[in-house]
Amino acid sequence: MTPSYKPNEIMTIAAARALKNEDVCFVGIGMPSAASNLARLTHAPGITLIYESGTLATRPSVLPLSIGDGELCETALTTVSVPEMFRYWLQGGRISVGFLGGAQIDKYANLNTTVVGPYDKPKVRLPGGGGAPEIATSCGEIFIIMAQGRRGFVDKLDFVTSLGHGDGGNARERLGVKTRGPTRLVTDLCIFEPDPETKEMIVTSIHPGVTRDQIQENTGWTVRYADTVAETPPPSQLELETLRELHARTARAHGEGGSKE
Amino acid sequence: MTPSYKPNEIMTIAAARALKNEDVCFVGIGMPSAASNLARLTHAPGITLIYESGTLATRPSVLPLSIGDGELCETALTTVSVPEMFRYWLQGGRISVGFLGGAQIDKYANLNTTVVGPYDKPKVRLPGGGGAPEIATSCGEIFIIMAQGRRGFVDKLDFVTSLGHGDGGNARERLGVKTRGPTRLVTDLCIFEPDPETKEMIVTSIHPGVTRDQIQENTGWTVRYADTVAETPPPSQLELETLRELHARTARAHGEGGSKE
Amino acid sequence: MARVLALKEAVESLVRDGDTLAMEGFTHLIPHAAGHEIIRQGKKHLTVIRMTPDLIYDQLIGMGCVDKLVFSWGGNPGVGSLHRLRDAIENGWPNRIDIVEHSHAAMANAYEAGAAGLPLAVFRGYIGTDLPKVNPNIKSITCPFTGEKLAAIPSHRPDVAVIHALRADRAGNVLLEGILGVQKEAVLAAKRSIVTVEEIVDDFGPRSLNATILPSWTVGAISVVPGGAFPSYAQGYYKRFNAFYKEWDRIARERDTFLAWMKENVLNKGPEAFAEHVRGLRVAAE
Amino acid sequence: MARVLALKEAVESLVRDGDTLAMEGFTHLIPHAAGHEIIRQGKKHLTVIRMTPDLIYDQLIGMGCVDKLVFSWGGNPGVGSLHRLRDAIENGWPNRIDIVEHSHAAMANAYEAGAAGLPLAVFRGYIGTDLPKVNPNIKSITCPFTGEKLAAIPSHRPDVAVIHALRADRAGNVLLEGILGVQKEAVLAAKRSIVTVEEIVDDFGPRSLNATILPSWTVGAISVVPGGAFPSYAQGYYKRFNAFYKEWDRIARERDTFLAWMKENVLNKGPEAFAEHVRGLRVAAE
Repeated sequence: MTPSYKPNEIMTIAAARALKNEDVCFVGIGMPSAASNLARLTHAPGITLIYESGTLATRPSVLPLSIGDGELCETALTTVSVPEMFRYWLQGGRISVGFLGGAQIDKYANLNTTVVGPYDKPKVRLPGGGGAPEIATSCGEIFIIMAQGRRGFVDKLDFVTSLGHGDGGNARERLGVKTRGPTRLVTDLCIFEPDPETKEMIVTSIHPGVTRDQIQENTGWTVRYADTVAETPPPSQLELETLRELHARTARAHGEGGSKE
Repeated sequence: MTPSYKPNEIMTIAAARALKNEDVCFVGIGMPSAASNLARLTHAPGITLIYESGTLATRPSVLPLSIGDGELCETALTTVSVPEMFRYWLQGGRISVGFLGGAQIDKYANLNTTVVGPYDKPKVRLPGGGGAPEIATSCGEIFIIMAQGRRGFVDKLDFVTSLGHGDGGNARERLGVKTRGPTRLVTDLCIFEPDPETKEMIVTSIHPGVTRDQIQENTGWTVRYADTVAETPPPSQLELETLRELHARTARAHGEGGSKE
Repeated sequence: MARVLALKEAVESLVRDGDTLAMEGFTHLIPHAAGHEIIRQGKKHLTVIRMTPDLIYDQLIGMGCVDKLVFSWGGNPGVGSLHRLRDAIENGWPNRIDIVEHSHAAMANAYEAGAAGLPLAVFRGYIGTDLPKVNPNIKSITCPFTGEKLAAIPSHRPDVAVIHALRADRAGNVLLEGILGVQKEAVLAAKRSIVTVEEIVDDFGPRSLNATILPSWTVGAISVVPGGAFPSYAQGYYKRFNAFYKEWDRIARERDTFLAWMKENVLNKGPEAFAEHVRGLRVAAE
Repeated sequence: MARVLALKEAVESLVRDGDTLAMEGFTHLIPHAAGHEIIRQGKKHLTVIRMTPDLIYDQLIGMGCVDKLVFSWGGNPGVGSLHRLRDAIENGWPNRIDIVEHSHAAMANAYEAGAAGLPLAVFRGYIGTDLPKVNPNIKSITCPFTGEKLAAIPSHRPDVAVIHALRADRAGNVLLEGILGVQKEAVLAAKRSIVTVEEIVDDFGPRSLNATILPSWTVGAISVVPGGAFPSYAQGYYKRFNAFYKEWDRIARERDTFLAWMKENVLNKGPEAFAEHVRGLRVAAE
């Protein structure tokens, strides 16, 4: 019998499943961190997790609240300086998968984490790019996790913080970028992957019980679907228990509701 | 009574005297290493010695045979990588005095450690530049130690490995170099310093018992003298004993004749 | 050679109105006590550089010390927005601030290049992003060997860098360990520097042959401020006080709660308050 | 992930005729055993990169493995000339070699840039020297912010890097300590790599939080060769055998004494000879 689960949970679990044991993963805080550590605690025990604070091959027992928690350093193989992290490790092409999220995404998986509204007179000033602009082009491929909704899934970004597939087709190639860019966008409703030709993100798998109408209602462009659309396998008992235990340990360690997602 | 000493000894001692307690000194192997450590063991106990192998603030009890002996690392405050040494420490402008020597020097204290004869068909292939080209321009000032002789003190270099005062005058300034360059050339016969205007190296102090004829005989250009030429104070008992003990310790540690100078 | 000074004296003599100031610390070792001292002394017209402006710059900005911010990620990590930063950018309160926005890679490279004495940093970055449209300091150079166009930005050369470190020795050498961030680079890139430390020890004792150390002659002033990184943490000394990061969201959301908190906890206190803050967070001796 | 291989197998599978090869080690940790294995396998037409060619490249050059040398200081440190290197350059014996000559700063920057995935290294160098006249790869870029002209050279991107390190763990991670040189950069800059180590341990155990480690996934092959750096040294394992550096001057001065020595000590021996070499040089346990 399938256990009951929340949309956030299947989103995290579906992202975790895409990670392989051999991956070297550049992890951001929040859902990417939960997904990466879930993969490590289930099917990918050998996965290498790297946080931009400089911690290489870290194995935290609880999720960090921030990118540079002591736990990450104490469980790491070693910790390098931040300039070294960005030069030798990220720019050096040693990361196979980078995780990104954002406030806004378009159908080519370009992301905005900078401003809503005009840059000089923002309606909402967001945190900014952080590591994302170079993660987006230096990692072998990019996984994006974002809860789906009309505010975030927009027809046109107010600002391009990090490159996805640009204006589609061979846009990355034209910019001289050799990495694959976003290969997977996991939401709380479904999974998108780029169309091989146009590079538009198209739905390839729908989470159990979700309808195409729901997906379209929560997307600011006309959603396209792959010829064959799968149903996302529901979370297994093991996946769900491991994820919930991880969150519970995290909540106990941080003294309250755990890391914000 | 003045103790008796060898020409090499007064050369090393005269070089050591020019170092100050506050100096941060980029040390090469051989006589620079002996002079710097002699300064540290006599009048400049606080001097900071840096070897290009990455050892910062090292305090060897014996002279290293090579630039990267274990002794340098074990007695250092810490040891950094070689790229860091050349980027943050040398190029970063954190070294007050660099020591250089060479196979050939001209009257503007430009040095050749690359080839004797044409580059493509060398008569003698010398080791090459090593750290010298950037030491010559990045350190606050440069001290040069070289035994004097017609083969080394030449009218024209076969190859300029490291910049001294170029073709004289404000040559360094014209090249955009902001450091002082060679401020002192110590030989086994005398001490040269740059003329304030022309930057030609002129004799400012003659070691006891040395004649102007001897100096000219061992120099491939017409030697000029400062208006007032001093006599180099002879080695003190302390200087000589400290230097000889250092060499004796070194010989015992290396199993034979000590470091080559 | 580094001088050991009380924090008040160090800030008085080394931080000047109009300075370009870099306070660094990447989650770990954020120099909060020094930030409070700069606010208490009412420093003005600062250009502040920091990868992750964080609570420390939210406070400086909210108290009107800042004219210009150079940064790459301005949030409360794991919590949400920096409300004082947003209020300054969105509403000009308490004053308008100019912003110079970069990516993390750019900022890290700019510190590295500054420490290396170079005028610019060269890296592969900013491809396909809008940041070069809003930051005229993002330019490029062309590789003379491959023809590749690479990003070029000015190196960071702050007037003064302020960091918190684990400990200093009697000679004034400073030891860093754990998450190192860009602090060593910030100090080496700056003209002047202040390092607050948990303690001064006679000797660092046994340590890695490659320990991360800022030698005495590269440091301006050292001030002993136990707990000086709170609510950030100091590896081996005390843990990060995560609850305060969440609490800050409430404090900083409104101008009046912010000002009241600053008055009570900064203006009317001194650096000695930090030892008290970390009392319950101390970790067992290593 | 790093594979643990016998040195013979590692060199067979990872070093190829015509490769660009970087063997590094700055006085400390010079991979002599691996150099001997490359000679035994008769590798040819190599382009060899190394800051200080040293005895290890004197041997490769004298045995005819090398077509081209990229270097910055070619001497026997503290002793004098490298006679085989000079014989090749001055007399073309056993074959002519091309040389690409740099300064140390340039070479260190070129490795750093290679590790960072960049096509070029930018630094302040070569001012007023004749080296750019004889090395067409020394070019320049102009800083778009200050107008300063800076040196630019191609980064090092060797086909294969070979280094000696202290130890590896069972997972294939490699630990370096002491004088680090450019070895980490050489491995990260290379397409393939071989690391010889003194030993493989179950776990590195307590260490600096910032220990210099090459993670398993950045390393090609690991070969256990105790004493593999001799006559260079391995910090904490054995001392440098200075006497051999002086002895090499005599051995290498003439072609026949050189060839006789190589036959007896390299061609007719294997990597296991190195453990024997360092027997008398072991240092007391730390």
